[in-house]
Amino acid sequence: MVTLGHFLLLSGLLMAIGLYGVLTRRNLIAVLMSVEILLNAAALAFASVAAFRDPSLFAGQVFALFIIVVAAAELSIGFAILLNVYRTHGAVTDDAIGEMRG
Amino acid sequence: MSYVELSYWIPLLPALGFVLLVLFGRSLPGRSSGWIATAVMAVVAVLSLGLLRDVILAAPGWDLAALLGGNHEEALAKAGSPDFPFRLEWTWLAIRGEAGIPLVIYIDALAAVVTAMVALASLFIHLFSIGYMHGEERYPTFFAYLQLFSAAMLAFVLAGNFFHSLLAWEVMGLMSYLLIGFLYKKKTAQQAQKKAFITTKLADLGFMLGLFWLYLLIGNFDLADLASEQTLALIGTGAAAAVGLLVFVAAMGKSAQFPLHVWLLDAMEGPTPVSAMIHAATMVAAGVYLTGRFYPLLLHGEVLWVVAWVGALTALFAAVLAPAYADVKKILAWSTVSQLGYMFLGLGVFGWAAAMFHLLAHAFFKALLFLGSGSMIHGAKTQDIFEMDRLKKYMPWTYWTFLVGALALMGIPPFAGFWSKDLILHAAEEHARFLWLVGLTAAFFTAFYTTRMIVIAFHKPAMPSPWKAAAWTQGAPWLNLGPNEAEPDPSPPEGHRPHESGAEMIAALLALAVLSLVVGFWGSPVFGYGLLTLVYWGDAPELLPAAKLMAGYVTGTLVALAGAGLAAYWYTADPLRPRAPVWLTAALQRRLYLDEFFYRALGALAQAPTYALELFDRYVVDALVDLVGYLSLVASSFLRHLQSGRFAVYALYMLLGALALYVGGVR
Amino acid sequence: MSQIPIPEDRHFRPRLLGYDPQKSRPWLERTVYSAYVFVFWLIVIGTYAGVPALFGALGWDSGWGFVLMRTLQVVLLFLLSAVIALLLILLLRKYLGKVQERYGPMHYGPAGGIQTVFDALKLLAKEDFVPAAADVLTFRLAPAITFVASFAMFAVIPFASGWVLADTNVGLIYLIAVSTLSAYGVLLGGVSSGNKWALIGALRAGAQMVSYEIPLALVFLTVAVWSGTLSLGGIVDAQLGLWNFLPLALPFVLYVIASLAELKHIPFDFPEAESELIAGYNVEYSGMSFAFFFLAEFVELFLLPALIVVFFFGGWHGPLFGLEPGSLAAGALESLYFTAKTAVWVWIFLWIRATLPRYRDDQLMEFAWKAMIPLALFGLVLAAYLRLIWR
Amino acid sequence: MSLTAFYALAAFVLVFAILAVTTASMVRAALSLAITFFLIAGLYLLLGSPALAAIQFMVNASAIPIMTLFIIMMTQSRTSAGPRSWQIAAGLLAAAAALVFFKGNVGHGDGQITPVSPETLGVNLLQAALLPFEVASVLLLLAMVGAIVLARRRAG
Repeated sequence: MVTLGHFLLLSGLLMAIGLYGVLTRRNLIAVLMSVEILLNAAALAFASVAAFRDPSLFAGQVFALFIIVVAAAELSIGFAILLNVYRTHGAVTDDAIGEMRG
Repeated sequence: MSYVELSYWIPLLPALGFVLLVLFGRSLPGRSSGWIATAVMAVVAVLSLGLLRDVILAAPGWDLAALLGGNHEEALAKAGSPDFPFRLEWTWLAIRGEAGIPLVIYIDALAAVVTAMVALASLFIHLFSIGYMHGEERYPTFFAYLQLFSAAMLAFVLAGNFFHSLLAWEVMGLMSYLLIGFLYKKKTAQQAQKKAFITTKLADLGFMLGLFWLYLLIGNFDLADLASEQTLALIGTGAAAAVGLLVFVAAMGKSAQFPLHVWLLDAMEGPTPVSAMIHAATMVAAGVYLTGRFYPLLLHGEVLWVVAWVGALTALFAAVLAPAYADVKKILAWSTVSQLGYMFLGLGVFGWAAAMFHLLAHAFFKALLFLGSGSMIHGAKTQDIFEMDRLKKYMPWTYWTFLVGALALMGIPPFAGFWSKDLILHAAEEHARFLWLVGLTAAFFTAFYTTRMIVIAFHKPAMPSPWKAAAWTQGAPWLNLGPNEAEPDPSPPEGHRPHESGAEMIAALLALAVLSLVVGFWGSPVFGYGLLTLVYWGDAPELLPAAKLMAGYVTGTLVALAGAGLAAYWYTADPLRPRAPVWLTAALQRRLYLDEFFYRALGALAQAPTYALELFDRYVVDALVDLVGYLSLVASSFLRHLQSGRFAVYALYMLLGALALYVGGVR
Repeated sequence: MSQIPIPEDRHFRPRLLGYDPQKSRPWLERTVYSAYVFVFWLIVIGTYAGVPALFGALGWDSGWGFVLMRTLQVVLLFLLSAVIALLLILLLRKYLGKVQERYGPMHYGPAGGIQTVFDALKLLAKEDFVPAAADVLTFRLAPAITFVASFAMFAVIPFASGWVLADTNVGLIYLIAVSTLSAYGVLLGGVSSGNKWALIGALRAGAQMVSYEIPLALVFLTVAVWSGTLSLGGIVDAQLGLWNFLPLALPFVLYVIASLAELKHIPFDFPEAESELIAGYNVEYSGMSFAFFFLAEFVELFLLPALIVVFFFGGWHGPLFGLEPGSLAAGALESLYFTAKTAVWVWIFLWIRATLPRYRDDQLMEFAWKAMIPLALFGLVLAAYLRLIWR
Repeated sequence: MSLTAFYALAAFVLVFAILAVTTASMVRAALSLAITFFLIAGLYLLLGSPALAAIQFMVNASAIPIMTLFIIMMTQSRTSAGPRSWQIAAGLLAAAAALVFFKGNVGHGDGQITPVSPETLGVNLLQAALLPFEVASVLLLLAMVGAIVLARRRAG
């Protein structure tokens, strides 16, 4: 029988993978992709909790929906910024934009 | 449908006209925007005359035959319409189903009469402007402004709710600002519009305070409530007097009473029809009208004496100053201040109906005079009476109509000003003998400067203007402060021949001349004080004994004739008389240095606290800011090493922060 | 046709069925098309009526048996798509030939009727070549994704009442999702080829498909709002009284235009603009991989008109002549109506392809964003409003 | 059966997610990301929410990877440089930390799932969650405008 624990564990693993990607990727596009995985892990957690524990309100489902929306918005802006980074720096790696240090 | 039911269209139509002209005025060809605005005002005039007819039919105590027959008791006893005074009410600003502040149109005889006056005067000013403003760059805008100005005044007059009055009053203030600065490229016009706006706004504070105080006392803004006995009993004498005084301050600002008259002369920077509008139909009349409406409150305490003294002083002060001016519009402006002083004097000495009568009469003859001066300026291309060249010869129509207005202003029978001014003087004689003398002196000076203006402008050939020459050459310090004398108006081009104005301008002048005559008769004893009987709000006007009446008439006429005769005698011989010393001329032209005094005194008053505040700002506020900056500098010298520029490192910090929160128990 | 003189070809010898190209035989062409359509029809009946009946009779209609049944149906649908591709390619070539005043294929089979079969055989026999610069995995995957994306639409297409693989209540959303998917194949194919032309073609194709996806999805939503359901069967049922193309005239027109763009058909055929891009994103493909791109394109040439019919022309609706609804005969007749209506739209698409010139790239995008999307939004609001006041 | 389906899906989800964050080729990483999201759509189906699955399919599995592919093509970044050693360490640490947050208890609780029809979800979205819905639409509009403004080539 599938339980909430299964889904939460999967979500946590996805989150771990996403975090790993955010920290290890050097291409900023890949970093954004990892952020996507993080967001999806969160959405999955919301949706599964909603499905198992909150049958009346659907708030979790709606939340998952909004996470998807926010992800789309975030990504479009992120990519637009990366495009500008590419135009100004010639690359989209963390080395290229590491000039803001204290 | 009666005109009463249509009355809300009276302010609404010009407002709609304003919207129309603002939106589409630019795309209308030629003078059509002016004609549209005039047509709107014509409709409004018809509506307001119809309203007046309805009111005459409905008002109690109005029976022409009986009045002519002299049986006042019978005339007053005759019952009018039970609905009178008429009242139209709309729900407005209702909050959660409560009544809120209703939109009320309140039509008693006074409102109807003043509405008709405003509509008619405004109509003729519109008509005159069609020709006068021709060729102006913002022609449609001008008419749009005129429309809204008229709309605001009409709304103010018809308002049965003081909150609603306040709104209209403020719109009027705005429109006066916009119209005075209509020729906004002139620096002087900009200064004048600011001055007018700030002065009247300052005074408006009194209106607002009085109004809100009144609201605290009686719980609504309704006009009808104000007049009732219970209300007055409820308020108490002291509070009533205070409220009345506050409102009177607002009226002083709007109606240019000493010492808040300072804006009016500068307001001459607006185009001449604007001056006519402000001086005759709208702005300044509003103050008198408002005071008239608050009269029940003014009857308490000694407020009326304040009103009377302010009015009398203003009347005299302005009339004395006027002869020192060469600019025809400024002379007329002083005459307006003076005549408004008369109205307040009338109000102050219990001559309520007389003051209202004078308001009406003055509106027509002052509109006539201003439009006449506009015609003169248009034809002669100058505002300086010394530079006008025998205008009687070139502009006969303007001359004769202007003369009618001038005779009315001087108070020569049988013109309007005679009947109304005389009633005020009668009231003054009865209640305040000294003020009566002041009024008579003012009447003398009025006749004097009016005659001087006519003689020099219409009868004498052009000559170099002595005032203008002084302004250009002396460069005295007193010339640099105020806006107006610093840059005298340009002289007419070399060899310019004055010419008569266009047909519609003449038509407006003629109509106003006829009205100046008619209105006077309507309020005269010849017709049984018909107008006064109609508008009177309390007991019947006391009919003066014939002997006393005649004595007053003869005195007034003789004083006026004396002033006129002296002026005619002097100025026909030598336009530059009397050769006053420079300091006197300067003092008179600088309006007795009142403007400068206000400027300096108020400026000093306002600046004094700012020095203290500046010190506080420099040594307390700035020091704190500097401290914060220094602290953050110190802190950042350590923290800046955390900023590595590597994206992944930041992400790691974030994660460690989240972990710390988790470990710390935030879940 | 008979007026056009055929140039004499001395070296040519007709080899099959003794066909004489000098003779024009329109009836023969029609017979060939009819044969294809008949096969098509048979497969449809077999898929939607035969297989379930068979499994029902065997008692295998639950559990793994159900999975097996669906698998069999999908296999049959794959066969169906092959038939569709064979027929439509032939039709396209013939029809373009006629419009351009020449003969299309005519030497193999009756009236050239099995020319496309030989073409397919040729493609199968060709070497499947992978360029050295290509990313092999994605290069291989791209045509498969393209085909699957097109093919997956079959799952929700109702051929007759109840004749649908998945009459799901999210049918429309599924369609939007799947049609987005086909952009993947194109993009991946172009990117992984390691060829500049392919990359540019893929960028253009991707941009175009993504842009026209939006009005398409908006029209889907309009139809959903109008019909009050997301299920395709429900949409067809809702048109019983009035076909949607009348009340939804504006979305209908927009849908036709957007479909043309989704198909990458003239006048929107930039991704493959031969004269500029030497065929665009699929330039490096050959053999079977290319065949899949081709197959996908022609399956879509059938499916998008089919969706027009479902959304705007009453789907399978038509006079049943007293047949009992739900019976096999009624289903067969309904699927025939559906096919006939779809055929008309396929013909219109071919007609457009034969007559119009090509747009310019920036004009195309401007048209999508500045005309199509606002109009589609307007249509959506209008439909919602009309529905509020009418129903 | 649903447990089987879950394990199969979960295994593939994890495999492709790991591929998405480790593959050097960006195109392949994007593809893996897309597949991960497809499979998550499958998980939503298991959770009884076909509407969420369809939207996941439509937005996360289709639109977002396509956008990613676009940006990969436009910035010509075909491959990503490998991580530095300290990054790997940090990443592993982070992954471990994330698991602390989500220490799910497998096999705990009942398996009662309430399916949510698209209609219910839609009605709830437009009634209970109307304000967030509107805010989200404004957010999307802003994102669109922002993306256009940011990505536009400035004159000169």
